[in-house]
Amino acid sequence: MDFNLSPEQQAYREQVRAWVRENLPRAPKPPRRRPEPPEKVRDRYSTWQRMRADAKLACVMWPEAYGGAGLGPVEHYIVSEEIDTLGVAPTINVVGFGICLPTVLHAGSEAQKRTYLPPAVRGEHVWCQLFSEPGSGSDLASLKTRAEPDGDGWRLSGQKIWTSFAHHADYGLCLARSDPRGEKHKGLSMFIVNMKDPGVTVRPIRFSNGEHDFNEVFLDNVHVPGDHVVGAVHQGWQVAMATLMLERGTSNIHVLFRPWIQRCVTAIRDVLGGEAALPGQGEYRARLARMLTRVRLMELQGLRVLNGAASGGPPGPESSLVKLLWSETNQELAALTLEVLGPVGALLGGDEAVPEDGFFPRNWLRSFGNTLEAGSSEILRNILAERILGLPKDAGRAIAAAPQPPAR
Amino acid sequence: MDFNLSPEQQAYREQVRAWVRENLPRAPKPPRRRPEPPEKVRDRYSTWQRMRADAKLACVMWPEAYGGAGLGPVEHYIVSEEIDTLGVAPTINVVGFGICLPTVLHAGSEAQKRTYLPPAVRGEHVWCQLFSEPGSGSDLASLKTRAEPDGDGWRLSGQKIWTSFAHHADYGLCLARSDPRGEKHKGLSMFIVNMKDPGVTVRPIRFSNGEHDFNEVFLDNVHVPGDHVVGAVHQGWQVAMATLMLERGTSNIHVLFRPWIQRCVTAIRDVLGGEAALPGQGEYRARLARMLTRVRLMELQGLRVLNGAASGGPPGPESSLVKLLWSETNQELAALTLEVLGPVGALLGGDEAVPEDGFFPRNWLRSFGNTLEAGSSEILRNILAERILGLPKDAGRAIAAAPQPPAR
Amino acid sequence: MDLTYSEEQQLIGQQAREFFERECPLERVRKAWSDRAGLEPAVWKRMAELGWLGALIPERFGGQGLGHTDLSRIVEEMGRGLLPGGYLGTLAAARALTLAAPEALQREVLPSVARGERRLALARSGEGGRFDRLGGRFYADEQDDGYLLFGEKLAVLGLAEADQVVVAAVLGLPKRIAEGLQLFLLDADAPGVEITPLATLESGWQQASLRLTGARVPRDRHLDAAAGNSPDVQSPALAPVEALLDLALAFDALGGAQRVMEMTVEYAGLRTAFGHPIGTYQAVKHKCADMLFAVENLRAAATWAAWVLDVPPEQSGADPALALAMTRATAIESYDLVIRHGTQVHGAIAVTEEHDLQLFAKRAKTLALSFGSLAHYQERILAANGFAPDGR
Amino acid sequence: MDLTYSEEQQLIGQQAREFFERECPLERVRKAWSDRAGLEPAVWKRMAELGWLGALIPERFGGQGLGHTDLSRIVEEMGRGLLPGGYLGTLAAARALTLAAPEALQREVLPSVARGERRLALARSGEGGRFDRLGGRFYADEQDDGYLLFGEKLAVLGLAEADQVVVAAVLGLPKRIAEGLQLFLLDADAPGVEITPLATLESGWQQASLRLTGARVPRDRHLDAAAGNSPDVQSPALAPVEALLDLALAFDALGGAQRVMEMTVEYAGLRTAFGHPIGTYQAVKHKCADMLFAVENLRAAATWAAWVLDVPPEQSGADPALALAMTRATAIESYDLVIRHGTQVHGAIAVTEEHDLQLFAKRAKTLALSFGSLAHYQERILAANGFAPDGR
Repeated sequence: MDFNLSPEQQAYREQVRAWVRENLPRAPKPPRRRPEPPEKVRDRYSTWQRMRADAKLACVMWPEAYGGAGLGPVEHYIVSEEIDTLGVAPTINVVGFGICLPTVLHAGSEAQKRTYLPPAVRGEHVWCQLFSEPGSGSDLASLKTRAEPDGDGWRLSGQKIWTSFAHHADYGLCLARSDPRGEKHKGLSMFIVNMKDPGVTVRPIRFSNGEHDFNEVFLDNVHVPGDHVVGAVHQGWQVAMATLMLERGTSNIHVLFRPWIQRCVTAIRDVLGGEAALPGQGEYRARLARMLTRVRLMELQGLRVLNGAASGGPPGPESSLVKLLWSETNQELAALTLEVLGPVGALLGGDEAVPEDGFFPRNWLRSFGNTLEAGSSEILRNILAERILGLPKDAGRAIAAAPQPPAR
Repeated sequence: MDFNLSPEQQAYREQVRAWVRENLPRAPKPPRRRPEPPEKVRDRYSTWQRMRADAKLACVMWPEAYGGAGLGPVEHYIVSEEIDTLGVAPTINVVGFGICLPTVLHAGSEAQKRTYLPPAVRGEHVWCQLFSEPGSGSDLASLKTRAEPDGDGWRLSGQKIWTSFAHHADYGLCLARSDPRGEKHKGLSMFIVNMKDPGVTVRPIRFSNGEHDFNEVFLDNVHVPGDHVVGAVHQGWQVAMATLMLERGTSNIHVLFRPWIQRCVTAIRDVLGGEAALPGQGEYRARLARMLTRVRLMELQGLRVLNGAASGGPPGPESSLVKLLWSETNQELAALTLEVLGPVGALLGGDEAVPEDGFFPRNWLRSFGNTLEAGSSEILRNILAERILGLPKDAGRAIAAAPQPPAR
Repeated sequence: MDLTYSEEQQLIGQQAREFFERECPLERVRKAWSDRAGLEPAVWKRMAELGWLGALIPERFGGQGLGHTDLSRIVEEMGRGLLPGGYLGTLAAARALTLAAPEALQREVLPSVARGERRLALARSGEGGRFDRLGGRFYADEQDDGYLLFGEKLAVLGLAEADQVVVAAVLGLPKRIAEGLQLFLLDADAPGVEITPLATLESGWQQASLRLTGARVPRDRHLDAAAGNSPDVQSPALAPVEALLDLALAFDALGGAQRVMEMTVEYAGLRTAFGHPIGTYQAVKHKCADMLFAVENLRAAATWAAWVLDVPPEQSGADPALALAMTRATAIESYDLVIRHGTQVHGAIAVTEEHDLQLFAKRAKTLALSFGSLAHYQERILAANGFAPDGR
Repeated sequence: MDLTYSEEQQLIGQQAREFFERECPLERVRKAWSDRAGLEPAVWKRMAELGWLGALIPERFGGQGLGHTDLSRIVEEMGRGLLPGGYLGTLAAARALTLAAPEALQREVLPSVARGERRLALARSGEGGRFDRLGGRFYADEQDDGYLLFGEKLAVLGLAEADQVVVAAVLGLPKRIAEGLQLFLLDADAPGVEITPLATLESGWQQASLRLTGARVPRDRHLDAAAGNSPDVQSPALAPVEALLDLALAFDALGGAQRVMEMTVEYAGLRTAFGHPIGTYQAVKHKCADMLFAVENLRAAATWAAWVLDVPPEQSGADPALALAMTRATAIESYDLVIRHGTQVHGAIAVTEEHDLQLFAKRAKTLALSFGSLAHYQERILAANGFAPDGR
């Protein structure tokens, strides 16, 4: 039993930290005005990503031939902790790095890898994931987007939804039905779609807090060349599942929640540490203690996932546990923060007493999505019960592992 | 909108109270030693029931011809509040009065009514309900006890479980499969079984807190005369359902929980009102406030049920709400009480600091049953969602209204 | 015992629902939120014509003289329709005037309120048990010819559109809390009155902050002048006005929660996953059942509380403060549960700006945060049950 | 990083499970409970032979000198098997002796403990943050030739069968709390020592109340004599012994919770209702998932806490008090959830005396009530995160 990193890994961490110390001052500056125009967002992203790539601190698990550093999951985790949590640049390619490009890496042709991976590492391309559809969320395999043979390629038509950062994306990884006779997860293929091609329309979906990450994407007879299929034709589901299994151990999403969680804890401590007694503070304290414990459990389960990935075994139940932990903890903590803030928690601005420019109510609104994105809590509980505990499937339902849209 | 009783009803309440004031001193005395021998239990029950019957304060909703008082649900409720909550006598016929005898009243022949109802009112007979089986709990219609034609009557064989007070019972109301070709709720009949007949064996089931209410009942070729069928042959399910619907509005079970709830609230107030600060008292206070509110909601929903019954309409969703409220509130309050008591809450005796002779941990153990008996919380939520909100049935399941064993 | 609404009350509810659906559907609510404009004046005027602005105002001052249960039928529908604007501010302040103000002042103010020509707000010192700027902190310094009012409150419902505001202030002693609050009527545009509109989660309620820096109030606008100017005398209007507001907020929650539940149940019956409507899965089905449980409990509490306020205490046998505390606590918890479950059943669509559910989520959270916390009501419940305050 | 058990640790766990299943199956546990007899002496003796009674005792005193993680493999299985008797009392008291007692006293006591010939218990002043009789309240009055001990504690684990008891008492000042606790070794049959067995929810742990009415302790049985007899000096053994007990109680919970989960999942797969195994219904299925969530979280916390105790603080980078507080809080909440859901899934059968689940329910509740409440650990978590105590 050893929860510490090895001396080599600790040395790597120090190396990363040294790079951050030196380069953070040269990083692109956060916007003065919000909302930041899209081209500025893209600029900041590309600049910072290029700096990381030049230092071999981007996509460190990928082979060096494709722009990575050929390192392992622990180094990837260290980089997530030391760089991703800084919030320097917008995370507009998080889905690309988390799902799309790993799919190319694991299932793509050599030509696809050489074409797409290196520029993405350098921040030149942004990717999005065209999986979910209006009628196919948790039950992804019921998707309806059609891919019809067209000369040496395909024509894609259909509607995708919950596509994070499609408004920034150069490429989309699209799951579509290539064999109309195939049912559910049979007869699907995985395509690389050029998002600038004719027939691709992106419509923004705003969160209830006004932020814009998600989009609808309409595909209207979009031509896709034959060599843009990833993996074998009609094997798209298997391609998606295999990637998902491989990547599950290295998502480190929970690490990205640390800054948000810390802001909430600090705000709560500021109020509860005040002079005046607050009605209900005893209950708030109990709930906060529970949340602090949950945060620790999230980190511990994250380490168990990492340990599994580092030892090369198949991912265990821990990744589902980590998902439940970060989503439910962040959601509950966001709500608790508002309760502790009291009347000022309902304000977005207009008074100097409003903390952090209304961050906390906006964070609370956004947190509703946590238990829905990247696998709803209900689907995760089914997975835990069926795959880990071996309970029978729901009556009348064949559960399928749905690749889920990622979290912020 | 008027939550008060009418002047006549209030006058009736005063009349009942006057009777209680006069007669309580003459009521049988509680036992000095526990456990009380069964014949003493029976004695106390019969004496008190006879006193009530003589004063026309038992089964007040039944017609006078059968020993009742021909009054309405409000008067029945008043009697429950003023007499049943006193805890004078053991409630060994609560199932008889709640389910079995109403079934005879609503579906029985005139001869059956004249034979069985009046002596039960006077406390001469105790009844039990032979419905649940080891393999048929929530899914009652899957029951397996067989009734085979035998001359002018029937022979019953099978095993029943969760039979409250079978060890005191003279008669049992038994649901059995009279038509072997009938599936689920078809082909069942309702029988009156003489519990003293050959072939009837009663085996006690003890609660985890040592109390004994429940029993298993084995029926081994028990002969039942033909005129002991209640309602039409093969129509047992309909007979059970009709009774259940009629009685749902007048069970008043929640009223019986008042004394238990009050003991818990008092114990909590005693501790929290003490000099010393208790770690967690802020959270305990919040939870208690929630429980006090739930208790009030339970009473209000009880009044809504009563109002519906009094106006003769079909029972609405309120009776399921009342069940959820009393069961979950009593269970949570029992657990909260132990937490507030702290280390002394884990003790059953051996020290003078143990409050009320270990009542609170025993009450906590017993309360686990609350969300299972008389309709499990899961079944009740299905009922609310399907019958009230109109949601579709569970995939692959046809829900059936299961008559449930009653609570203490 | 009769736990049903009278025929008249049923009609009021039906009329209110139809009116709000027609005159202020959710698209208009959205527009009011984005413009921060409150309710359209024409709709306000029509509400006046229907008698709703004078619902509780005595008939001799142009009102309807209705009871709390009657009124609740209208407010429940406002919650269902998320009606924007400061109706509740006008309602509460007019009630304070009715209960405490001298006849002349009532005659001056109330008829124009009932006609929809004057809007009011109410700013309390110590709302929700907090005696800081968040809960309100006002005091009145006596002068020869009246009072000078000082103090501030972060958020006051309806203040951004109010013509006048009733302020509950401590007499004379800036440090004093709780007891001895008396009421004063101020013009919104008077010197020393500073009103700053706020950007709020629920952008319809026209909330603004109030800062008083020596605002002058003549004696005839001191509502409780007759009660004496001792700092120990509490305005007799305060408790009933607080109860009225608690009741109204609870019915607003009931109407909203009921609608969200209906939306969710409908969706659960239509949306399919894995070949079945999602409502067939118990994870969804039981969430719907819990929503029903929450809504029906709130309905039971709220209708009871309205009745408690409509009859004398000796007749109800209930402590109005306890009834309202339980009702508001239930409203906060029930609406919160309905929003959480409703969102989870709907899935990601419910978290988007274009979906109506998030409008209700914002209103529900404001109801939970802005007018007394759950903890505040819980402490009141314990106090009414014989518990000492949690002071240790 | 390596979050797996060593081969040796895996073997210990396997051996312990087999041993307890063979030597003390649940039927024997039931008998021990009804007879209030604790563990059979023969089994105790065999545990000594396996080295488990001296697990943490240094080898030079006949022990094994194992670490906390090694030990945890045994204790987890004790929880799984509901092992009766005062093992934890002996473990904790022997640890206190090992960490604080003079060499001579260790030599006298520890070897016989490791051989299974001597049983111990530990009675603390202020257990679980309560400084009343429920938490323990002892003080030591200095005399020429030693100390007189006074005070009482309601429930002490293993005391009913202990030969000796280690008492943590305040030096000199009966009213003093918290700081300056020092340790004393007392014979259970000494004059002034009153031990009264208790009827408990969990009847295996041999709990008894301890009352000291001037029990005499010679100087050489004052464990912390070397540390000085100032009332401000706290025995250095106390924090690690408290941590050890917290850890052991958490692993007891883990073993029990894991077993209840397994029983429940098996039942959910076999029992049918409405034509399907009940495990196909999400109401049941998601309860099982939540049980797994609870158990795996407890496992994550407990294995981490054991490691934190096994390495120096500068290596773990963690505050042991925080790690243990989080672990015990998780243990209390996880075991409680597993019991509640397990019972609900099993149905009425689980509430009967003949079903094994209720045995675990009783142990779980005792773990939650008797050795520091959830609230106590929550306050410790907040304190370690920079929060002032909840004193207002």
